[in-house]
Formats: sequence, C-alpha cells, structure tokens
Amino acid sequence: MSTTLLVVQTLNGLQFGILLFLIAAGLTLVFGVMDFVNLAHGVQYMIGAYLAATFTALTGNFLWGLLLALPTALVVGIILEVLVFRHLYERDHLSQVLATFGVILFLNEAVKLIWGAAPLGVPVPEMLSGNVVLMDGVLYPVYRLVIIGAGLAVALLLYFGVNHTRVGMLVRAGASNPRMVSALGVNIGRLFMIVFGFGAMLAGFAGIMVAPILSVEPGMGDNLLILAMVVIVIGGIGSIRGAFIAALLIGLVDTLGRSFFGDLLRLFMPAATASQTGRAIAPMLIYILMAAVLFFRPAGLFPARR
Amino acid sequence: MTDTPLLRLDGLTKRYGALLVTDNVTLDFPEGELHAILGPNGAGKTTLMHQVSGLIDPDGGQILFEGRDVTALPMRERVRRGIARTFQITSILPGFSALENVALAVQGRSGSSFRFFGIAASEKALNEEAAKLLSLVGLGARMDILAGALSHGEKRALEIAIALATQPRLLLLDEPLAGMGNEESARMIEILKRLKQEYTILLIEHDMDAVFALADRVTVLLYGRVIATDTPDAVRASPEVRAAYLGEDAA
Amino acid sequence: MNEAVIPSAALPKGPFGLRRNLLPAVLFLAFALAPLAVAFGADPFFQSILIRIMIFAIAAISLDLILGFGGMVSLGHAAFIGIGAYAVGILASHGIEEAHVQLPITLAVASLFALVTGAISLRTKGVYFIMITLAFAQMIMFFATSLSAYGGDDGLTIWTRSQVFGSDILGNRTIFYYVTFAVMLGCYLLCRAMVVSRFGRVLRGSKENPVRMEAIGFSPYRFQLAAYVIAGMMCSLAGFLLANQAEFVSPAYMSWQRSGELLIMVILGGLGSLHGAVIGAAALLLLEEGLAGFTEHWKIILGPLLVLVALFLRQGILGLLTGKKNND
Amino acid sequence: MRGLKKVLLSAVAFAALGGVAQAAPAEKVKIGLVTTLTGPSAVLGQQIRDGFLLSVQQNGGKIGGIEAEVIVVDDEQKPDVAVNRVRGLIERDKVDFVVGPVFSNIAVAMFKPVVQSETFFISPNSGTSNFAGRDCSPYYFVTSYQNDQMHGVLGKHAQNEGLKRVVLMVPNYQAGKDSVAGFKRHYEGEIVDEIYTSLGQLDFSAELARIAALQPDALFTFMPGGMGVNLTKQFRQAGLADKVKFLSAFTVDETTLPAQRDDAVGFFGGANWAPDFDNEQSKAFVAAYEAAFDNVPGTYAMQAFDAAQLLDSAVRGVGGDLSDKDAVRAALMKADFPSLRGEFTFNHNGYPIQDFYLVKAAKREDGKYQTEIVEKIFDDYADDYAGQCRLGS
Repeated sequence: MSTTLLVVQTLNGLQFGILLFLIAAGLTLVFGVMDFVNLAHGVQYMIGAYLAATFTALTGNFLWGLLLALPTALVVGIILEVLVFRHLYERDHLSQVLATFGVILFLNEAVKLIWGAAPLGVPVPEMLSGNVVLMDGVLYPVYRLVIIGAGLAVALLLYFGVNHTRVGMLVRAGASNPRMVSALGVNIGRLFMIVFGFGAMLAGFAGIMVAPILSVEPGMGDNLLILAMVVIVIGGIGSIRGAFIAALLIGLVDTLGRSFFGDLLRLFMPAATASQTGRAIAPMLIYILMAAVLFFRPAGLFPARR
Repeated sequence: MTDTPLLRLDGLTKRYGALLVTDNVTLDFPEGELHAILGPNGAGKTTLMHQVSGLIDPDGGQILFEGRDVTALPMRERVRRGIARTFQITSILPGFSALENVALAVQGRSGSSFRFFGIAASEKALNEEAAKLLSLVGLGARMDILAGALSHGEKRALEIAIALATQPRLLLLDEPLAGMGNEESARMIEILKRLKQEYTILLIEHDMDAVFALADRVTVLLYGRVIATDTPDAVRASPEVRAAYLGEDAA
Repeated sequence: MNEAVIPSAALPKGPFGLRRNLLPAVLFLAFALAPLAVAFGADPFFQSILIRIMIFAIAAISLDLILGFGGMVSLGHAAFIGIGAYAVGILASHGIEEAHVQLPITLAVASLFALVTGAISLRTKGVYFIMITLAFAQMIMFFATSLSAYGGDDGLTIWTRSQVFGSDILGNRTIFYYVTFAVMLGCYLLCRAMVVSRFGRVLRGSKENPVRMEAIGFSPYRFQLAAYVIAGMMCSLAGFLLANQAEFVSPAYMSWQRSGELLIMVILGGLGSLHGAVIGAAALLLLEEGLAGFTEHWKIILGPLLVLVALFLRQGILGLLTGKKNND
Repeated sequence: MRGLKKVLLSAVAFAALGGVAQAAPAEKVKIGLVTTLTGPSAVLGQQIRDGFLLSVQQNGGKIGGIEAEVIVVDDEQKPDVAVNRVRGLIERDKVDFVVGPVFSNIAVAMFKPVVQSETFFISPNSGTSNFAGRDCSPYYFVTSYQNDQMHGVLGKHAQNEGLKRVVLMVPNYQAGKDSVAGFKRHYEGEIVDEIYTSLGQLDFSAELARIAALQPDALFTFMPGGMGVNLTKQFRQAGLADKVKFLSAFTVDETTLPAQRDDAVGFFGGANWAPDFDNEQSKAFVAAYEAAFDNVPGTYAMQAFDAAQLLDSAVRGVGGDLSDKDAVRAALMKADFPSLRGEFTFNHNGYPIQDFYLVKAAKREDGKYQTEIVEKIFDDYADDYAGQCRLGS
C-alpha cells in the first residue's frame, strides 16, 4: 500500500465522516435535548436530497437548488413536528419508535409516489466538477473537498452556536439536565421546535450535499440512519463534540478498513485467507468498534448526561 | 470505646472534579445509636450516605462494617451484610402493590430467586412477614394498594418497611420527613422512635425538632468536612456550629 | 421522563382471574380451531398465513419477555431467528436432518450467543442498549452473508424439512400447524409462569427501579441476563420453525428492519402482556397481507396507521380490546 | 378477505393498463407475477410488471386466446415474504404459471415451493447457475439469460480488444462472486485486483482511489441499482472515465440511466438486447412501452414481455388445455413466439440460447438515455452449465 493511496483514502474517510456528522449532529441534538428517539431522521435526509434534485432540475442551477431546498426541508421538518412528533415528547421511547417507524414507511412510499421508484441524479455543479492535483498523479474531486469544507463549516457554526449563544446554552443545559431547563421558565415547546427544525434542516442539508455524488432513491436514508445512530452512540448522546469525533472515526475506520484491512491481515495469515477474512470482517468493523467502545464506556466517549 | 463500632468511616474522601464533597471524614457509629447528620444544603450529607450504602465509590478512605472492610463491596453485598437504606427521593416500585414491594425484599434474603415456577405473589411466608412489617409502619390497611398510588407520607413509610425487610443491622435514612405535613411528620417520628429501639440508625434530616428529639448523637457537616460530632445538646451549644450553620436559624 | 417510561407490567392481584384469562383463552382457542375452518371449506392457504403469524408470535412473545417485563429494548432480536434458521439450514445441508439433533444444537448456539452478547450489552442502558444489540445482530448478519458455502447473501434452500425420528411428518401442513401452535402455546405458558415466579418478580422489579432492587440486595444484571438468554433461546425456536416453513434461510432474516418489525409487533399489540405480542404479530402480518392485496403502495396506509396507534392507543391494540382508558 | 383481495389485485393490475374486460369465463389462464415493488429496487420490478402486462394488454387481456388473470404480487425483496406470497398464489389462487422474480436470491427461495407443486415457473430476469445445471427442473424456464453470460460478454470483449490489465470490482455477495467467475471465463489477461465492496455501499471513493493508483486498462464491475448510479457518478467525478474503460453488467441500463445521465454516456455493458435493436417487433414494443409508461424499457421489460409472449404461444399450442403438463412443457420448449430479440430458442435446461451484444450508453435526440448495440459478441450462446443438467437430452 502506497502512501499516496493512504492519503487519498484518509481524505475519503474524512469526507464520509463529515457526511455522517451532518446527519448525526441533528440526531444527537434531538436525542439528547428532547430525549426523543427519532427514527425518521433518515427520511429527512432523503427528503433533502429529493428537494435538491427537484429544485436543481427546475432552476437548472445547483446553488439555487440548495437555497430553495434548505428552507423547504426546514418547513417539512416543522410540519412533521407539529403533526406528529410534538405529541410524543412526553411519551416513552417505544411509542416514539412506533410512530417514527410509521413516518418512515409513509415518507419512503410517498417519495416513490411523487418522484417514482427510479433513482434520480443531480449533476455536479459545473464550477465544482473538476479535480485538484493533490500530489503528482493523485487527483481529488473538487466537489468532495467542498463537502469536507461545508461539513467543517457547519461543525464550527454548531460549536459556536452551542457554546456561545443563548439557545445553545439552553440546548447544552437540556442535554445534561432537561428538568432544569423547564425549571428556568424557558418555553420548552418553542425550544424543542427550534431544535427539531434545525436538526431536520441539518439532515436535509446533508441530503442536498450528497445528491450530486449519490443516487437519490427511496429508502436512501434507512441505512444512513443506522450509521448515524452508531455515531451518536459512540460519541455520547447529546454531545456535538462526541458526534463530530465519532463520525470521523467511523468514516475513517470504514473507509480505511475496506481498503486496507485485508492487507493488514496478510501480515498474520496466508494471502488467500487474509483477503477472504478481510472481506468478511470489513463491513463488521464499525459495529465491532461500537461494541468495543460501549464495552469500555457504556455511555459513549463524551457522555453529556451524568 | 473498647468494642468495635458497628460502622466506622476512616478518612473517607470524595471529589467531583475540583469540588471536595467528602473531606477526610472519620466517624464511629456504635451499635444501637441513632446518629443524625446535619448540615446545610450541599454539605455532602447525601453523598456520604451514598458511599456508606455503596451507591457510589469513595476516592479515598475506608468503610468498616462490623470491623470488616466493605469499601469495595457493591451495594447489594452490603445489603446482605446488613446495611439498608432509604433515599432522599422516594425509591419504591410504583407498579407493585405495597405488599409486593416488601415481599420482594423479604424474598431477597430468603432462598434463591432463580426459581422460574410457582407464583411468588402467593408465597405465604413472604407475604406474612411483609404484612407484619407494613403494620409496623402503619400501612396495615393499605397493603393491596399500588405503591405508586400511595400518598407521599405513605410512600416514605413503605420505603422504610422495604428497608426493614432486608433485616438490616444498620438503617440509613435520608430525610424521611422531607416534604411531609405536620400530621404525617408526627406519625413518622413515632415510627422512628419505635425503630430506634431495635436498630442502629444513621439519619439525615433537616427538621431540627425531630433531630433533637430523636438523636443520640449529632454530626454537623460543612463543605464535606465534619465540624462537630457530639450529643445533641453539646452540638446545639457549640459556637462553631452556631456560627457556621445554626447561626442563621438562631438569628 | 425516566420514571414510569414504560407502562407498568405489574400484574393485578389474582393473576389467574377470569377477566385476565378470557382474552388469551379466546385467542389461543381461535388458533387451535382455525384448521377446522379449513376442513369446512375455508381457504387452505389461510392456514399457511396463520403458521407464519404464529412463528412471528413466538419471536414476539420472547421479545415481550425481555421488553415488557425486563425493560430491555433490543433492536437485534431477529439475530436469534437467524441463528435458529441457519442451524437448520447448515445442518440440513450436511445431511443432518433429525430434529432431535438440530434442536439441541439450535438452542445451544442461541444460548451461547445470547450469553456472550447479553453479558456485554447489559452493561449499557437505554438507547445505548438498543444500539449495541443492533450492532451484534448486524455482525452476525454480515457473518452469515460471508458464508459462501451456505449461499452467502443468496441464502440456502432447505431440501428436506427437519425429520422427526426418521419421518417427514413436518411436511404435513396440518401437523406442522399444530407443532407450531404447541410451541407458541408452550412459550406463552412458560413466559406467563416465569413472569409471576420469584424470578419474574425480580425481573419486573429491575425494570421498574434497578437502584431499589440493588438496595434490597438483588443484582438486576444477573436476572436480566438470564431473561435475555431465555428469550434468545425461545426466539431461536421461531427461527427453527421459520426455516422449516419457508424451506429457505437467508441473512435477510436477521436484518435490523426485521428486528424493528418484531419491536413494532410487541408495541402494536400491547406491551407486557404476552398475548398482546401474539395479537401484534397477527395484526401486523395481516395488515401487510391485506393492504398489499389492496394496493402496491400499502406502506402509505400502514405508516399513518402505526402513527395513530402510537398517538392514541397507549396500550396498543390490547388497550382497545380491553377498553382500558388511555390516561397515564 | 380472500375473494376481495383477488378481485382487487386483478383490478389493480388491469387498471394500470387502462381497463381490460373483466368478464370471468369458465376457463381462464391464471398467472402469478411475483416482482419487487417496494424498496430501492422497485424500479426493476416495475419494468417487469409493465412489460408483462403490456403484452397481455396488446393481446386484448388474453393469453393464448383465453381470458387471462394476472395477479401481481410484491415480494418486498424479502425471501421469506416471497415464499409466503408464492405459496398463496399456488395454493389459494391455483395459478397456472408463476412469473418472476427480479432477484436471484428471491428466485432461489421461491424455487422449491413452485417447482414441487408442479407449477410452471418462468423467470423474466434472474438465471442462477444451479438451476441451469445441477438443480435444473422441467418446470423452470428462463426468458432472460444465465447470469454469468452477461458478465462473460464483457470478459470476451476485453479479451477481443486485447486489454491487458483489468480490475474487477463487485459487491461482496453471491451474485458478485458469480459475476467475477463469469468474466474470468472469457478473459485471459492480467487481473490486477479484485475488489469486493459491501452490498448497498454508497460511496466508492476508497475503491476508486485504489483503481486510480493501479492504472488498469479497464474496470469490470457489477453494481446493480443505486450502487451503479453512485459508482458511475463517482467514477466520472474522480476523472477516471477518460483513463480507464468502464465495462459493466447490470450497472448502466435503462433503469439507472435516468439518474446517471451524462455521467454514464460512453460506458459499456453487455446485454441480450437494447432499445435500438433493429427489428420490427422490438421497435413497436419500445414505442408502445414509452407511450404507456413514459420511460425507456430495459432488458427487464423486454424479457417480461417475451415471457408473456412465451406463455401466449404455449397456451395456444396446447389449445388452452393446461391439464397435460407434458404437453404444456413441450409447447413452452418450442418457444414459438416472435421474440423482441429476434432469434430465441430454449436449451434442454429451459435456459435460452441467444446472441449477446456489447452495448454502450448514449443520449438520444429526444434527451432520454438508453443503451445501444455496439457489436455482437456471442452468437447463439448457450450457457456453460447446461451440461450438468440431466433433463431431456
């Protein structure tokens, strides 16, 4: 394995991690602040992607697509909040699981009715479609760097927002001690709606950003939801910092594991066995990582609540 | 002081970050005594009780029960050795009847609970003993009520009955009078007086009248440190205590 | 939100009273008599659907044991269906078709898997427990996918159903129906006996208030682990039967969506009553079957239905049947 | 519930094509169509359903001149669900034929119950090697191909072109491993690397980086559905499209092209047909299909259409008497219908003998995308497993 390959793969892992972070950030807030198990977070990501596809096709411009899709994703999130989720905050986790599972079924099917079952595509915006030369002979798509950049910007924004604004303070307080927040006389209903809408918008943003590199299809959020859950559990529920680190960790482990795990095993066993074992174990790596983290730290790496 | 005390705390220390919540506490609790702990909010009373009961681990020091080191034992082991407790915020099984709450505690020390057949709720021996204990705390007529549906005072009494069902040698009571009205308080004080005859008790309580009426000895904690430990009268007279704590009340 | 999160599973006084037993008695009687309806001219395929319902009911009952009575929300329960199914499939593909060999192996593998994963998972709580059980199920699913010799992702056809002392009586649908029914009834009765036993009382207590349980000298962990292992073994029976019914095993049996469906069955039916799990399994599968016949877009109907149940029926369908008011 | 369901099912199936006469004569042909209509791969299932029903509709709702009832069933891409539903078709609805499914793993699951009940099983898409060889059945007919053949087309092409270094990349599951075997059977050059991805993988950047580093002449890949869309887009974006020849099977076709669009143009695939196939019935089919469903038919739709034509010819051949199974089998075996791909005959194992082509994705003048035939690679190609099948011959 060459160093250039390692560099590119690391970059890829980083990019995948950033993507996971965008989805996981909203999820961990909703989980942590509202103690709400939102399985429907993945479909909000899907809706973002579909909106981006639609608006980009309508306007012929990805940037316009982004600008239109983002608020629409927010509106969809808020509609869901008002119709369904709002009535479930006070309820036990299992009711939340049942209801949000129902929302997944509904939205996945609704998307298929509206947009059809065939996958949709969004072209990479013209000005971002090139490649940059990282080192001699190694190209890297500009758009992927844009994703990394956008993800880091969101991370910074969140960091600032959570640590230095009033809403952020309430969010932090809510994640560590929800009773206290209501004792402070804060309008909990409004705080929850803001957090939820914001989380939905973040998921939508992730969906919009990946539309040009991934196929937009019904059910695209289901598997990512599970990955995002893995991320927030490893990071510690309610912790943005934890989600960020765990997302990068998962992104890197998954990407590097897929490409180098077999090579690594070759050091210990014959080549044929190594590649076969590597292939079998590589997809399990992130779950093994999660089980290991929870074994040693049953509340994740950065538990927000004591 | 020739006998080994029932419970001895030796240099017990607990930190939360930079905050010292239990500061080198060394205390002896002789058998048969009702020992009350006083102190303003945040003095570390409950934290101390958590360490004695085994809910949290101390950072330093030793807990000796009947002369043996129990510092490393989990709570359930200490229960088996004879340390039972109630909590500041009532901790019962709200979905169980009052009787079952107590019967379950009796079950804990009578035979294996890895029995998969037979109806536990109809085990006569367990129920009879539970009923006896409920009568002792004045809940004889309320045995079949769901614990969650009992009044606040009744819940506190139930929790004491649960603790008694483990046949403790040392009873740790964390503010048994908290949140009670006058009438309920009076009833609880009567119960405590009765218990005092039979059990060694470590009591945390804010109600001064109750403390001075019940306690054989009083310890005052401030910022995790013992600033006085003596008879109630001596503590009441101590200028240091008055200044640090009672002063506000006296003024 | 931590107190009383899950509706209490405590049993009312007199656990064998008539009111309490009427509904399950009717339910199981209906299952027992259903093949008669076929004999009198009803659609024989109906029997196949019922077999499938009963198989998933077994899995749901076992999940209800740990979920409704132990408070353990497992999102990896389908792993045990897979273990049971693969035990049959793999053994059959090596010519070991005798049920009296397959069954003990199934139960042994399931209990071992439950013991190891349960011992690790139960160190965590709440959502962390949900996710770590999911992780273990995903691992074993990927493991099954990597078993090239046994079809990998394509799965494995079982050419001969399990033999009972050399005879193929499981091939007879009515016999298979009653075998499945007997297993379901057995699991139900076993669980009912267990939840009111000393063991069950500790398990229920641990769900309501683990700290209180510690404070009266119990170790909730040991009881929860034992329940987890029992439930895993029970669920592997469902896998054993499913493999024989479908005559096919596949990693898809263990997907997280499947585990989710099991959870939905239990919640939909009504948590912590055991027969609620049976009702939930029947309701979900019949809804699927019925709605899928109605329109290809049946999920667009099922989804909102589930939302409505979550919003308005706190005790699930059972609450509707027993007329329990849905206030807290 | 049962009666209601049946009526509704057929009503739904027919309503999709604008109402076909509903009278129920004493004798009718019942066909159970099992296909994937939910989940990410529903689009493939839809093509199969639409292709099949289009043919039935063109025949006035009849198969072999007899009123046809087509019961469309969704397998949800879950093997046990498929088994259950197909049992319903056989036992409850007593269908004469089962047509389906899309995916091989579903076919493997359905095989035993269908074949054991001595119901004819027509596969419009999947054609696994075991049913072509060892486990072949007199009740199993395939109107598509044996899976390996599609991969073999690319292997043969790479061999013909003298490509020296090839990287193989497939998902890590059975069909993926089969595709590697299929490619290798006809390619003798150097295989630089075999990359196995996880099924349902979204992001191929890691693998593409590896490919870029290896600098092969061509990449052969098999990435059905959404994976294929992602891969082609990312392959193009990684700047590999101009350096590495993209050879694929089931990766770039009419179901994925609407999403891949320009990114896939110029990429090669293997197929037994393409929408620009030059014969009368094919042209008429494409036109009718596009008019009815507003998308370009792929091989899925074509094979399903042919499956319906096959049934039509067989039912006609036995004069509507479906009781004599041997006669029905003989009539099916004749394959006496105007296949959209021209020549079409059955081998003794019930798998087709047909021509295979190299195809290339292209943008049509009307802005839609389709695959187009580049050259014929195999002539009258019978699958490589037929020898293991001890039927007939």
